[in-house]
Amino acid sequence: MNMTYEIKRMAKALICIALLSTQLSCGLVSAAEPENTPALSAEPIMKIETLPEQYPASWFFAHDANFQSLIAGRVIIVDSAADTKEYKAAIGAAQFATFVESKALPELYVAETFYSRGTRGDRTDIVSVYDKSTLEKKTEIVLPGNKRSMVVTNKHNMRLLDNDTFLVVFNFTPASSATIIDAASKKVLNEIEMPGCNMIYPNGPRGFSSLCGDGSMISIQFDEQGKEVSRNLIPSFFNVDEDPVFDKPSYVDGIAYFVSYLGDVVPVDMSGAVPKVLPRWSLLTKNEVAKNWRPSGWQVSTGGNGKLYVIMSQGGFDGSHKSGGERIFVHDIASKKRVLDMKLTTPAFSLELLNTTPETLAVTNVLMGVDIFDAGGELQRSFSLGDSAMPLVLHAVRN
Amino acid sequence: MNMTYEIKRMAKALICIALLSTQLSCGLVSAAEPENTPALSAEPIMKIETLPEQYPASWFFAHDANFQSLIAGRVIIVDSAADTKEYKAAIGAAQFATFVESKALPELYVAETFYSRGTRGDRTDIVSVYDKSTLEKKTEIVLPGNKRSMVVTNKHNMRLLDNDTFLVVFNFTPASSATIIDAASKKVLNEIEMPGCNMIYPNGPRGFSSLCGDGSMISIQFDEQGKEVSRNLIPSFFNVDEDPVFDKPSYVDGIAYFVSYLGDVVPVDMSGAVPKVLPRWSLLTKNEVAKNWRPSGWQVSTGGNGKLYVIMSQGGFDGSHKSGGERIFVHDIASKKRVLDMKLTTPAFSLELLNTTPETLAVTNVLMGVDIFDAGGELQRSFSLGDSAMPLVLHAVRN
Amino acid sequence: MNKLDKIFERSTRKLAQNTSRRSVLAGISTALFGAASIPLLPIAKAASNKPDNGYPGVGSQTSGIDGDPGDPSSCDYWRYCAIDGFLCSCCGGSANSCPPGTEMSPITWIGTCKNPADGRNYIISYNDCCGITSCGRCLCNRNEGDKPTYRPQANNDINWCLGAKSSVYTCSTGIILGVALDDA
Amino acid sequence: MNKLDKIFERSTRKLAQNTSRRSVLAGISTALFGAASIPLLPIAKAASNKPDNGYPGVGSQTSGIDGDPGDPSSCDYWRYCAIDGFLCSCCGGSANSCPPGTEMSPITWIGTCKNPADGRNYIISYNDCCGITSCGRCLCNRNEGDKPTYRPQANNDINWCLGAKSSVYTCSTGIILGVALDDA
Repeated sequence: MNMTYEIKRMAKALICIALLSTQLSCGLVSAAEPENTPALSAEPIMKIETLPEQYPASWFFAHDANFQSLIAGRVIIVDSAADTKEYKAAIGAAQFATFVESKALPELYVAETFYSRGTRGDRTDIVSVYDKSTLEKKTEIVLPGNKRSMVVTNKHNMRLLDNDTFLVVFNFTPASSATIIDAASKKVLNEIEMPGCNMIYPNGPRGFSSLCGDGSMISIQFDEQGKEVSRNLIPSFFNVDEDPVFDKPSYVDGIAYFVSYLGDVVPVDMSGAVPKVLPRWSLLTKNEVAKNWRPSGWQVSTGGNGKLYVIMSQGGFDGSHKSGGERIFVHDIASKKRVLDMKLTTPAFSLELLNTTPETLAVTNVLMGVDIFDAGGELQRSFSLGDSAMPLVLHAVRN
Repeated sequence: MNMTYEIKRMAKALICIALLSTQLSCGLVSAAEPENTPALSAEPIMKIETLPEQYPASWFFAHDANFQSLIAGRVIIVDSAADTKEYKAAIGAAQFATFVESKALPELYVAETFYSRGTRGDRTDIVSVYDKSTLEKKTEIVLPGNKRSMVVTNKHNMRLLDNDTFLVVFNFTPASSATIIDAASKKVLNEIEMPGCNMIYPNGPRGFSSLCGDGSMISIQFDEQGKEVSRNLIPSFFNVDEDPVFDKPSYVDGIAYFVSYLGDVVPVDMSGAVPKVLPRWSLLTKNEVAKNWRPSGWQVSTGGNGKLYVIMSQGGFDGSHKSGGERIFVHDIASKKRVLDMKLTTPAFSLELLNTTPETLAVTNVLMGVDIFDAGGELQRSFSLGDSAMPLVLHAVRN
Repeated sequence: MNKLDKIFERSTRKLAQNTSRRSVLAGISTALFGAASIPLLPIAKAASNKPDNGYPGVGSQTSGIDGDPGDPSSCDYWRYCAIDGFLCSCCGGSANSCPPGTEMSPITWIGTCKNPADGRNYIISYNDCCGITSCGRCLCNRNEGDKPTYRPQANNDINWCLGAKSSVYTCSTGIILGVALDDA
Repeated sequence: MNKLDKIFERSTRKLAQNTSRRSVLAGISTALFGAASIPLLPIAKAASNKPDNGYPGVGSQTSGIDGDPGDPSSCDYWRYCAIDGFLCSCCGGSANSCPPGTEMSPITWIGTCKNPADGRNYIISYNDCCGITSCGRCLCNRNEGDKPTYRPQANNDINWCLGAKSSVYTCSTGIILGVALDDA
């Protein structure tokens, strides 16, 4: 059988079909086959792309928890301003990992957990350290005790403090503690316990706070060797049973804005060694309260430039706080006035304000796509970051 | 704010909506809340299911390659006859793994590969050994040299030989060899090289064959210590360039039926120490050849009860052999006559005849669902094995 | 691996995109804001000849226990009012047992769910099953009474496989611990 | 994790199921038996204001090389006639380079693809990029000239990351090695 002939015959037939669908004539086929053009050159192999050491402000990090295969999560680097090649790169982030970008050093940190046999065997908790430009793994910091907190992606599971001098990892066994790491030397300095209190909320010159089960806050400062130097308890400042605050505050100018299930904003000044709870205010009008407008989503708020962005949903009820919402309310923090009310085509699940001028808002929608909005709240572009990607948390590039 | 009241009010409203959509009246709500029934009992915790030591013939193994996260593949145990609880269990199968069930021992084998840091670090190739009843990992066999062949799921990457006495793992670096393991003691006995030839096709009393790049076959027998005792070369028996055979033959009564890209069946008698090529025959009528009906799919054929089942597609061309097909042709092997022509709702990608009486055919369709057909070719049920599952290869329970 | 999957992704996503936005959103919001909060009516499912748990390709179930209505393979099942994850019922386990080869985490979070058959509130323990990769079937998230991570015992975001030999999460159960104090 | 995903899965699969079988099959077979074999016409994409690579949410591209028509982020791109896997062009790399942080496997399989711009057949090397988990974008499988595993150098089923430090597959490139002998 003359296969070559057969294939050629078929190819021609199919070209005609293609032409029909693109509304071009068959005559173009020969026009597309000039005989005297130079051939394309051979290309070098082994070429690997690199990234700039300082990422542009339009870039962001999308943390794909990969719930379908949790041991194979990843952090994807995306350019919000790109109409082509928007996916810049990815690094691994295994098993309920946490990610943070250093501003002081050209490094990325991923706290993650591995087993010697994938899902079983010996456990090793580490912080993987990546070079920002090559994305090569420079080194790893082994976390003592294998007690890293594992929770659906939450930025406050690991934070950089004191101008990125200290990397602090939250542990949960369910006993709570924080592992203090010197970011420059990668040495583990100390472990500080804060029983019954959770997450790392940076505050003061060199310290962090954690929220406790009764709505109180414990605040700890440490010295250059990571040793605790002060501990303060801020008495319960919200009602956990009636109207808890989300555990993912947005920091704007040293103030952590906690948003409550029912739509209040609870600001806490974190600039001093002892957090200071500021007067709470509501995102909602009376009419909106009556219609049960409530914050809802995962990374439910973001802030910057004196503004607070919150994902909102109408008809809220007990249990609706993680569903995502069809609106984004933007409030001017100083005046507490709503300056923008974004009506979304696809409801939002998580959001992050990027450090661009003018403003860019990156949103993970409930279909797990990523939508980019401009300062006026207009949709600019929509990205898919993978067929089974779940980019639950977005991180702005710090610059 | 009286939240309890608010929630109750909402729940009632929503119950009414639910009733509307299910076309029941609101009156049923109170009927559904009798006041004097006994309360449900507290249930024990820590309960783990187990499986029978011998699986029913209606069960099969679906190997999910998990291409979206290859390090987290799995083998899923499914009951083709079940209208409820059809998904019996799963075991891990990492990184282009291969699976085989023992009939001689109550064990399952998974050849797989792990890295100390998930996708990087130190590599370990092993065969994981599972207890059929508890699915606990009984032990593991470390494979010397970390050279296990990694290929999109293919049964012939690892086979049991000589009544399941020997487990043989195919290696590819790209140098080819076979690691011979004593199945009872789990000891690695030997490594046998077969340069330029690939896969493990059981043949003879204690041996295997491999197909080579020119269409020839190398056939090797070994002794009880895994030492090679004979080696025979079967000269090229098909044209690799013009009409290659798929590398996934179906065994029926000691004969391996290789199917070719263009629709021929090439039977090779594997019962003796030296394979014997039998006369080839075509699955197709002249008219079908003219319409380019061709085998197409992944596990493209299966056989048993004197019959050969092949996934077929019309309008084939160079490169169409892995797309799947809209028909399944069933031929009686002795008469070479077609006894059934299954027209599918969703094209098939892989198929496997189960060892039930009457016959059951399990099919992975091109949407990666699994369809179950009875002996008459009628669709019985359709399963989803997971939102991102890719069950590329199905294994009948051996009994 | 195969193009077919890409096509599947493409075709289904395209279908979703091509379907009128309104109907898609309606579907999403019904499922989101409806199903999660509607107590299951025991009558509907039992009477139907075509039970639908909302997961195509997953067989429907009953718990087999008198007074325990609904379908344990459905996200709407009453016990799942605060669950988050893959339903073990769809993964070789059941509402109160783990699939073969996994281990059950002894530490967990607790919810309070109303059984529509007897109107009582029950304390439900959502023990995770651990040690095998994510089951991938019947992903379900409901959050009645769910509190943030600073109240861990009422939080379903935490990987509760922390009490098991392997912390790799497979699926979640919903086990009856007893009648809630208010209803006892 | 979140119910929303389940709903997405459910709604899209349902949509696929509810759409008339005929149109779904037509779509599948067009994509399968059509696109894979149709040489890309350089004009269509360049002239269009809305280029469509067939992957929603993935930006279209050009290689930027004269006489190299088509979209490297499309499965239809001429170089990909025998590719199998995620397109590195969609993953931070390009048709001939690997994404940052991965390594390129030096051993690979080879295809022969016709460039519709000059009518020449080119030898294409499908080097895999390795060391990070599956990219998950732009899954593409085409099999022109693909032979079974017993002819490994022409087989795209093998994990060609075997030549790299890590054998974990990330994505695939399609690098021009030169004009095929018959066309030189």
